[in-house]
Amino acid sequence: MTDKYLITVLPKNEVSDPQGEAILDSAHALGYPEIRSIRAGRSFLIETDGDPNRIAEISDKLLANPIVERFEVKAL
Amino acid sequence: MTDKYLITVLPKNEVSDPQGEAILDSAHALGYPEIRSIRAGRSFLIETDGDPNRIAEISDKLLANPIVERFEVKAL
Amino acid sequence: MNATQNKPTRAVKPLWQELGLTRGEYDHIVSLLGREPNETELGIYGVMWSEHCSYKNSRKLLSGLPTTGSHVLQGPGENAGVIALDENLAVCFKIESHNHPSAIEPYQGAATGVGGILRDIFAMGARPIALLDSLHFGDPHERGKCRERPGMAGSVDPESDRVATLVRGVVRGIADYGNCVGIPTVAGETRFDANYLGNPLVNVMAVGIVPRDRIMRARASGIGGRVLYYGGPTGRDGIHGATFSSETFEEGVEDKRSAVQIGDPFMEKKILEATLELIESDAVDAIQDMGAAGLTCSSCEMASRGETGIEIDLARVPLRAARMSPYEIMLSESQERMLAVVSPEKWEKAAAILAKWDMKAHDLGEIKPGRSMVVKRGDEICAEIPVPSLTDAAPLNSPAMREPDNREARLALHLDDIPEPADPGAVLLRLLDSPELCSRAWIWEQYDHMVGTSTALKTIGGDAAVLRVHGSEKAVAVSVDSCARAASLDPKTGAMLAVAESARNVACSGALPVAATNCCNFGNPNRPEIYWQLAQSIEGMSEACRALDTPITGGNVSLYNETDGEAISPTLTIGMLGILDASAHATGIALQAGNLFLIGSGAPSLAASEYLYQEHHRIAGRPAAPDFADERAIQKLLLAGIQGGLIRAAHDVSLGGIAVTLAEMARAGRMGIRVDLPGAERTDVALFGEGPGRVIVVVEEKDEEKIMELARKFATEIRKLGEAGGGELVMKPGIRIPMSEILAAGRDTFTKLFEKRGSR
Amino acid sequence: MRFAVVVFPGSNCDKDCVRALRDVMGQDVAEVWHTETSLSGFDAVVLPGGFSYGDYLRCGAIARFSKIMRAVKEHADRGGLVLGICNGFQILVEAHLLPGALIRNRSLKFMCRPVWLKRERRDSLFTARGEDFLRLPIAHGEGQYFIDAEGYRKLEDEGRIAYRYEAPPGIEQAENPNGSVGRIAGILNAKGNILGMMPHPERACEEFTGGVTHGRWIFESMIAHLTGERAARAGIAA
Ligand SMILES: Nc1ncnc2c1ncn2[C@@H]1O[C@H](COP(=O)(O)OP(=O)(O)O)[C@@H](O)[C@H]1O
Ligand SMILES: [Mg+2]
Repeated sequence: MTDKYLITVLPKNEVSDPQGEAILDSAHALGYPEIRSIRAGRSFLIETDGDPNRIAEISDKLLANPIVERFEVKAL
Repeated sequence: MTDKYLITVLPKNEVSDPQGEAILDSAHALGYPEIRSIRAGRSFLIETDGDPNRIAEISDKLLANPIVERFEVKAL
Repeated sequence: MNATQNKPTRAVKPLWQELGLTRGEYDHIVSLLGREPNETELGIYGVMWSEHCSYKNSRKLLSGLPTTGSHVLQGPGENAGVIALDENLAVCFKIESHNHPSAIEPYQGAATGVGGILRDIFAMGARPIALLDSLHFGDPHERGKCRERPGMAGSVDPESDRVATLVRGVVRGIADYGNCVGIPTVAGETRFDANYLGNPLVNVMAVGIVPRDRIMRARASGIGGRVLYYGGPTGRDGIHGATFSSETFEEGVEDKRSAVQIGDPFMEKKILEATLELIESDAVDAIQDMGAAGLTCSSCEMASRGETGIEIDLARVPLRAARMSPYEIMLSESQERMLAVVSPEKWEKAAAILAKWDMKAHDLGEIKPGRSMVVKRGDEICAEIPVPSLTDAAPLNSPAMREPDNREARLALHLDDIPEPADPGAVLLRLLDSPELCSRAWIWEQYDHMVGTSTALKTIGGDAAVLRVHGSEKAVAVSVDSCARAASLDPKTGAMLAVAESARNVACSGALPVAATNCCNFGNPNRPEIYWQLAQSIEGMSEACRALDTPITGGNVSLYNETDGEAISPTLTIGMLGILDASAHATGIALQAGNLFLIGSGAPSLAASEYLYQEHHRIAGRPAAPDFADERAIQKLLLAGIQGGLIRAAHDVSLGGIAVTLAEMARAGRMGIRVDLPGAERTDVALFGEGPGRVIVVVEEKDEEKIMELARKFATEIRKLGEAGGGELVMKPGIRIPMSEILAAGRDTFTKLFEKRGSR
Repeated sequence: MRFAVVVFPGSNCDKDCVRALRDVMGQDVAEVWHTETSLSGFDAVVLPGGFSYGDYLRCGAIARFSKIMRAVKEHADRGGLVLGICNGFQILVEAHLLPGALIRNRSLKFMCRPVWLKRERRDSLFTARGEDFLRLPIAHGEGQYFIDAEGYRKLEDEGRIAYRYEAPPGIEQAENPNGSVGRIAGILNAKGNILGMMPHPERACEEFTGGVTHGRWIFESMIAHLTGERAARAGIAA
């Protein structure tokens, strides 16, 4: 059986995110002043035949950089 | 009121995704043969005070490139 | 909130100790202030009296360096050194380390290292034109620790994987940052040795061009001047290890940890352009970047150099994080921030320039009479310190030094113990394929080395990179070198060799070496052996720079590079600057049609050689010191030969000896070679022996007499080795290899070692 | 001829383009800041390389909303020449002035090196001068040109592929440096007055920087076309 997972990787709260800040600036310039903050991260869509627990494992090992990022796994 | 949204941007199916492929290779090499496919994209965590509809609008306009990417907005 | 009230009952060291101060230093602070310092004040002393800001352990040693000369416009003491290029323009350059941050987070560590050194350059009013990187990593094959070479794909060896992760992260960090800002990374060095496993070295050098009449200095002048802050906001990035404020403690342990510094190259590009515009339009009186120790160091050094006082209000500092304490704001190492002094009537002009670049001008305070640094937050006074007590009164240590006991044994090398190679050709191919000597194109192709259209394409991958200077006839040449293998045996000689080699490299590209910058990477100076290494290295550098007339105009010291009591080898990185009379003289290493000559009186030796290390797994022998008179003769010969159009290509004989040098020339020129090497008692010495004082040049047949004459004129040796051409590399004695094999050797070494596809 | 080189925050090949056009090609060149709203008076517009807005988000994604981009479109609608180099190409694509998209290199690495290109059109406004094979530097991390099959067919049918990565016979070259569909290095719009290309002609206008001077051919073609046009206009006027 093949399962699908969405892994979302975002900069940790205390880590600065210049990319998100720059995108926020341009959102404001584009006429979206109501936006308060943007954090920019990465996402991965994974299909696996195996143990779902191993998805968190591989996210930690391969997808996110634990020093600056946190991640979340969601079954789809 | 401030609302939070998670926007997930992923490459369309027909678009090549070298990064996803490369991560798949190393997942296999690292001992995760059960992984079938990986698609690599981006994610944005947005806080807004305004109309939630405008989140889809800005995603379409700015955050994703509809030629090669699709996106999904999720309220948190 | 009262900072002491909620102090948790944990077994903490006293604050001063966590800040790296000694008991004696703490007592001295109390006597300087006439009272106990508060937390913020102590934090300020802690960073200002750290090695990084005060050079307390190295200052005495460094004071002996030659720092003046006919070209020098600015020696050490400012953000970077400045050298006269021509009547109107000057060259600004400096090297800096980012070792520790790169060890923790290689990508961001290296990226922010690039950002920091670029800010030093443009804070002087110079437009950066080039970057160089000197990188040292652990042995990717982990000789000694794991016998087997890890498999190419999906290696699971954690140690060797660590090196690959570091290499990938560091190179990508430098690339992404430098490329985005648009400064070409044009040269560097990449070395591997087991002793750098826990402590990789990332030294980055930047070079810029500034009109001589617009050199900016970081000294506050003009009482009443406004203190202008611009650039990125201040966050908790890189705050000094210890955090104590009960305010932050309440937020939980997670948030207290100092965050990794994150680079923002786009912001850097904006502050670069804005800073140059501010200076060009004469809107600012002084500029200083906020580097290590951020706001503390920049404000206090500005006031110190200008002999003024300064008052700033932390409530006006733009913050990235909520509820930051004064301590955190003062010590934050958030990147891409600048501090300037602006006279009030120019404020609007400065603000308008910043607005053009989508930045705000933050007015933090004022330059005051007297010598006091006052830090307020609104009406509350957070710190009040006499400026000289932070700078001039900073401690000056003379740690004990001792020569290591086992040194003589390592210096001994008995050639009788070393079997001669049966197949020198196979040795050559192995050397060319080794991480130490393989092609570095995998690295420099990730760097935009051409942006700016100043780089002489033919000098990329050669001894030194040449950059023309728009608006001048002249051009500059730059090279970074460290001779750490030799220095591990004899630090003083190693330092001299590094200076001599970098100068020779620059001369090979057609330039006169004129000045140098340096980065001292060492272990813990409180260990007598380490301090001895530092003293020896600086002495060697001093002697060599004096002899070669290349004064030191700046540099950086990185100490405590050790893990579990294992220090790195003493590693002195020299960044050399040379000047060419005309950019047309830029010379590369690629073989051209003509005959090959060996110039210089240096003699080959196996001491500390690559061959000895790779083939016989030994680092031993007594490395020979350079003969500086001969080095200068070689330089003169190279310059005269290149300027006279006689020398068509030149390459310094370095790691791997003549055999590797010739192979590199052949590889770059995609052309064969046929030579007879000077006889030696042993073929391995003749082929792979190393040592200073040797350069290979290519001269056309018709110019042979002229080059011989030049050698006689400058009194150095010259001998014809053979000729260029053909499809084979033939070196007598012992080597005959088809060019196809030479071209393939070492081409993919880095790809195989480091390209685990798909890693983050 | 009068050239505009548009400068966005984060552009970093703007000065290189100015120098190539002014000092090497002898043209009249002005830098135009991204907040300007008009390009009238210019014969040709260059969108230079670099990292506009840091290339945060996607290359060119933010720059395409700049005020100047409306003027660029108007200039093109009037028949003026537009050349987008590297990041300039990415901006044109994001702004839908050219079709397709530019995504991350297949190798996942930034790549800076001279490569060989083959000219696919000899009669376009940008390619009329020079020879069939050119050696120009590339320097990009996201230069893989993507377009769907139908779009690709259309480009081919309409002769809008200006350059492909291809070496002259007898020279070795990794076939496709970034994995582009059809090895595409540069494309034209339907009218033929907009060229977007990943390689940098401005870096190969002098031997010192480029080893060869093939980059001049592109600028020479543009200048020749504009000169011819001006002469024609003068002829009509007379
Ligand atoms: N990290 C690096 N970044 C850029 N260029 C590098 C790097 N490492 C090595 N190089 C380049 O590779 C070439 C060979 O380096 P190296 O073996 O140290 O040269 P040499 O022994 O002549 O000093 C030089 O042109 C050098 O500039
Ligand atoms: Mg060399």
